[in-house]
Amino acid sequence: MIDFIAENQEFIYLLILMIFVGVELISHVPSVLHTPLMSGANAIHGVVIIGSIIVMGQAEDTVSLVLGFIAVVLGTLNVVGGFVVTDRMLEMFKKRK
Amino acid sequence: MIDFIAENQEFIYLLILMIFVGVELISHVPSVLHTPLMSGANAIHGVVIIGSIIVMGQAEDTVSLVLGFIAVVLGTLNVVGGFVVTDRMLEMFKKRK
Amino acid sequence: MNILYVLYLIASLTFILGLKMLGSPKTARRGNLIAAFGMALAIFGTIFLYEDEHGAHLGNLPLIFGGLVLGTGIGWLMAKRVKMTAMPQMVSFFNGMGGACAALISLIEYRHLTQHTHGGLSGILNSADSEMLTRLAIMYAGLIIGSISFSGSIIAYGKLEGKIKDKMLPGQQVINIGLFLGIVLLAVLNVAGILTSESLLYAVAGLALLYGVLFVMPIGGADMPVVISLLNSFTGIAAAFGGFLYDNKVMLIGGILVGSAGTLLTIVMCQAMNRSLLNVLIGNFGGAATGSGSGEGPQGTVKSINASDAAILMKYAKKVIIVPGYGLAVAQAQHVVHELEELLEAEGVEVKYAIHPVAGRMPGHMNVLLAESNVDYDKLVEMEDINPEFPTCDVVVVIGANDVVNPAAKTDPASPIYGMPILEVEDARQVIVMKRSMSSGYAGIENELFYRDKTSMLFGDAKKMLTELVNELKSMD
Amino acid sequence: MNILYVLYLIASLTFILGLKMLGSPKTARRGNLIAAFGMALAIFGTIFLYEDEHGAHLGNLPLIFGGLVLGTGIGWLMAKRVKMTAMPQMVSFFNGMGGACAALISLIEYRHLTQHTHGGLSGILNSADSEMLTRLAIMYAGLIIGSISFSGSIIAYGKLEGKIKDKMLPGQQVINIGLFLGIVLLAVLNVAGILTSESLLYAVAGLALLYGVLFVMPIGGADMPVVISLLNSFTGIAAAFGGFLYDNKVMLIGGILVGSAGTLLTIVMCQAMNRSLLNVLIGNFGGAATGSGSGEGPQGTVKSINASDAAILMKYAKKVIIVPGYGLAVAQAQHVVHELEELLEAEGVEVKYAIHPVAGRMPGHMNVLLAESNVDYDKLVEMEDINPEFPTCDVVVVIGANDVVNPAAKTDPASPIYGMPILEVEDARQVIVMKRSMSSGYAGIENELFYRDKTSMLFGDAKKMLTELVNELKSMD
Ligand SMILES: NC(=O)c1ccc[n+]([C@@H]2O[C@H](COP(=O)([O-])OP(=O)(O)OC[C@H]3O[C@@H](n4cnc5c(N)ncnc54)[C@H](OP(=O)(O)O)[C@@H]3O)[C@@H](O)[C@H]2O)c1
Ligand SMILES: NC(=O)c1ccc[n+]([C@@H]2O[C@H](COP(=O)([O-])OP(=O)(O)OC[C@H]3O[C@@H](n4cnc5c(N)ncnc54)[C@H](OP(=O)(O)O)[C@@H]3O)[C@@H](O)[C@H]2O)c1
Repeated sequence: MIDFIAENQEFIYLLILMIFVGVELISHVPSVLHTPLMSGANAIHGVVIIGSIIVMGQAEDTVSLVLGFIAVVLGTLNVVGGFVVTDRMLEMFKKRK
Repeated sequence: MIDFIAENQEFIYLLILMIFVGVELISHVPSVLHTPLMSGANAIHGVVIIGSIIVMGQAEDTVSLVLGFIAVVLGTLNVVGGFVVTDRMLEMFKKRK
Repeated sequence: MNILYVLYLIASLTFILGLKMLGSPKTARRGNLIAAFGMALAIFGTIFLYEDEHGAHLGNLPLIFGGLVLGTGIGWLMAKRVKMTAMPQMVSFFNGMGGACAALISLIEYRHLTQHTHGGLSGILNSADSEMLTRLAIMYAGLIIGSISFSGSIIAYGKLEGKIKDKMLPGQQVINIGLFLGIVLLAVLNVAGILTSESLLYAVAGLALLYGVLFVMPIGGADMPVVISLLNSFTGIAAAFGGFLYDNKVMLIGGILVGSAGTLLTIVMCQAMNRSLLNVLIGNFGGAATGSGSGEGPQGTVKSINASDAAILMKYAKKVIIVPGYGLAVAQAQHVVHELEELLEAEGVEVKYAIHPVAGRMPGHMNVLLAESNVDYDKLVEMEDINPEFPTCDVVVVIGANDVVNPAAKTDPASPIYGMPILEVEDARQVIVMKRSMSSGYAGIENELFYRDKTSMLFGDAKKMLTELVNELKSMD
Repeated sequence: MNILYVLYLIASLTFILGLKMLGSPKTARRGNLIAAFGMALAIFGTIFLYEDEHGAHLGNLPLIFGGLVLGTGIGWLMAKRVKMTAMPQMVSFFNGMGGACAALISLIEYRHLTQHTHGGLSGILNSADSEMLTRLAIMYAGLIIGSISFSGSIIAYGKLEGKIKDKMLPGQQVINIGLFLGIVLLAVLNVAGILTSESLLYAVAGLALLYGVLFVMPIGGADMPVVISLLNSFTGIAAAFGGFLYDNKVMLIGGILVGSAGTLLTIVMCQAMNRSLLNVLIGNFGGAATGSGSGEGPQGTVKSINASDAAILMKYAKKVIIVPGYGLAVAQAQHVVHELEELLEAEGVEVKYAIHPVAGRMPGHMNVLLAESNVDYDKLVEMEDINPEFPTCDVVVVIGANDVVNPAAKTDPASPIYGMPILEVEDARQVIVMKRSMSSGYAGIENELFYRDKTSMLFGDAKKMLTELVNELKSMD
């Protein structure tokens, strides 16, 4: 355990700091913004699409190609849909202000 | 430049996240707490004492020993004085509450 | 490749910055665009600059672009077409897609790993090569979490669309916990080399999908926003495991940020409703079949009023405050209420809307709903700011709201909503409550407000009654 | 050594957590203790577990412990003995010690490096070994920043103790900038191998010390809290360079946290006074010799009042609000004001203190001052909460405050304090202002409040006049 922590120090520091940043970012948000915030965060985890692009770009057999293609499409849905929906929500909030 | 960033990636991520955490920590603090907060932060940078301990523990000639000793004393002053003063300030704030 | 690392760094920064800016009304929209920009950088950077260990670039570019274009087209259309009030299920759907993407990545990498290792899965397990075993464990983690997130999100989507009803099997909690432990156990035994079947991973994927369904199924439809937020953070974690797998910092940062921010957001949403997360997940408070909160209901008589009397009251008032609630959304009465507001303003009545933070079924529900009918943003007043105004208000019109004006939250420590801040409509001279019956709202409890002397009930569907009010007002001139 | 890494990780967490907890009144004290605990872990962990590349432990333990004991003794005594009102200079002093420690570390490491490299400094420079050159650059950075922080802090300390007066040489800003550029240039030329003298580093150290002095010297004594906060973040950065030098994570985290938090804190402190940091550092606004803000002073007559009339006014009031300011601290009148408060309360008068966030000369100055005389914490009311109370208040007593009650902040866009929120004492029925003369406060501007009909001036030293008031009240019974 101790050796594991010592060996992956950098990573653990990174992890802790990131978690901390995520928590801090949310802790002072007014509740009307909860839904757009959730939606924005939803779009951001669409970054998983990068994994699907890599997988797809290295795929060799047909099954991998098909699965990879589906993964890319779904990931794009997450990213594009996520950001667009968030933008639409926020547009509502700003209206004529 | 680009190569430098790429090579020191981990470190740069760490740096940015740490700066961000530092900033976030302060941004919602009521102004009466500014002085104790400054004082607490002052104590924390006393962590520099660790460097002086290492230097001292590896010192060989007299000059290094003397300088190292001074550094340890000054660092300890920073740490101990810093935490104690902060505690005293905060004690004032809590009084009979 | 080095340029790609720099792009990833920039993208990570835009994610952090974007999330931060999303937290404040003034900067939220720009924050979203900044994060989207960073995402585009990361995606195109990967396509063109990614190199594997041997320095080879990515292949299959036409197919990749095909996928991107297809996904963009569908996503764009869906997001643009969806009705404002159906936003939460849309978010849930997109979240599910992200989860599925994460799960698929694990699947493909698993196939890749077993095909390219001598002896397949057994070869990997026997080699006891700790790096390979770690990769296998990460794949399992991404697969399980992604699958749960996918199927759970789809169920949540169905519930919000009204296509799936709440359903609770007998002993469901026990089944769920058992299933979850079973899934984890299978994965652990596989990685530990005790179970060695190559198709085990597919079985685990199936079980995880099942678990997602069973997990969300019994939770009340009204609690879906909380569940979606939780599944959102799950997908974040699944994405982070992807980052782990490829040692890819931007996936790691994006995933962990969303994982931790999403978890906190879930907790904060529960707090705003004065409940704990556990209570939402296993409690039956928001479920279909609940008894009323505290034993006996309040005693007293209920005064009812008709539309024409109510219209007269409002017409001759100086100040009217409208309290919209879930019922307004159900009745889709946002346009009529805006018409009423304009008629009253034309008569010289000051009209405002009192927005409770958890009115409706998702945070900001009322804002989104009323924005759709072009209600002036300045007329929407938050709870803390409007509460001091009730004493100077002649008529409060409560439209399809119930819990958010329930005085039990202040007076009855036994009430499940005790401690939740409410809109203090009782301070006004006169309260008109518009709803279809005496039945309770989300929390399933009685509301004493309806029995007060000041209160008059205007029974009926919100849209119908509002239309009547509007007609009355028009005919009076 | 692995255990040490874990200890460092824990210590880093305590620093983050401690700083966070310091930000909220309820948890602040515990936060400080938690950070202190982490520091102890890091220190003792280093002493006993540190190993160099060859696995050797640290030597000279008796001397190290001697230093620790000596430093602890002195630090503890100083921190315990210092008067509450002298806290800021104490912080400045300890900050200077940290800076000196960082500078000394660089010095010793430099000696070590040159002595152990074949050919000394020239050997290093000629080798063009990028790692060694990086180390040299880091040493310079730590040395320069640490030295500036040290000498600057000592000057700030002297100013707050009243031992050093503000002094501005002609053309000082230019000299300062030139000196700073010179220091950086020397260091760069040395690392680049263009200058090669082995004693150059010592010269740079001397110049940096000089720069610290010149940097702080011209800044007005009243601005010292801001300067101390800035120097505080400097020391943080110096410590971070130490962490860089030893690849030591806890030094890095502690240093950078303080560096970034300290910088933001400095900016926030400036904002609370409605000024920019640049304005504090080079502006003469807070300096000794300033003209009054906006051209002509207000016209009108000033009404003065004597102690016995003032005492009668207060005795028969229902509610009295006391507004303490810098003058109360100067006059050391905190105990008498508490006595006055108790006498009035005994008469049945409701007494509160209105605390402006930047009253006095450091944030929280009034809280600390009044806490010293055991004023009840509940009686200290923050600006936002007390402002609505002034309209229901019979008598406001302003004691040695000026800028924080200056209506120009609301009415005169040309005023240097325009935009700063103030205590709205004018809303009260009657205002008594206690100060020695008509002269201005920190911002150096006139105050129209003194010319208002409601206002009566009670001229004199705060302690003296308060004592008179107390005696009047006592003799009336
Ligand atoms: N905002 C969020 O994030 C969120 C998320 C999940 C849960 N919640 C919870 O939801 C509740 C929100 O409170 P609320 O006051 O807005 O709603 P509520 O307490 O759920 O009450 C809604 C009322 O609207 C009436 N209604 C339903 N359909 C109607 C129609 N067509 N026309 C007229 N009236 C109709 C219902 O009474 P009748 O049947 O008699 O008509 C019902 O009593 C809170 O308890 C909150 O904690 C909020
Ligand atoms: N709190 C912080 O963090 C901080 C830090 C730096 C600067 N500042 C600035 O300091 C100012 C604070 O405002 P403030 O209203 O507290 O103080 P102020 O505006 O500086 O006014 C203090 C007044 O006290 C009077 N005074 C001085 N000695 C006195 C004595 N012995 N007895 C009676 N009166 C005496 C002076 O008038 P006489 O000479 O006529 O007696 C003076 O006008 C603000 O401008 C703020 O921006 C604050």
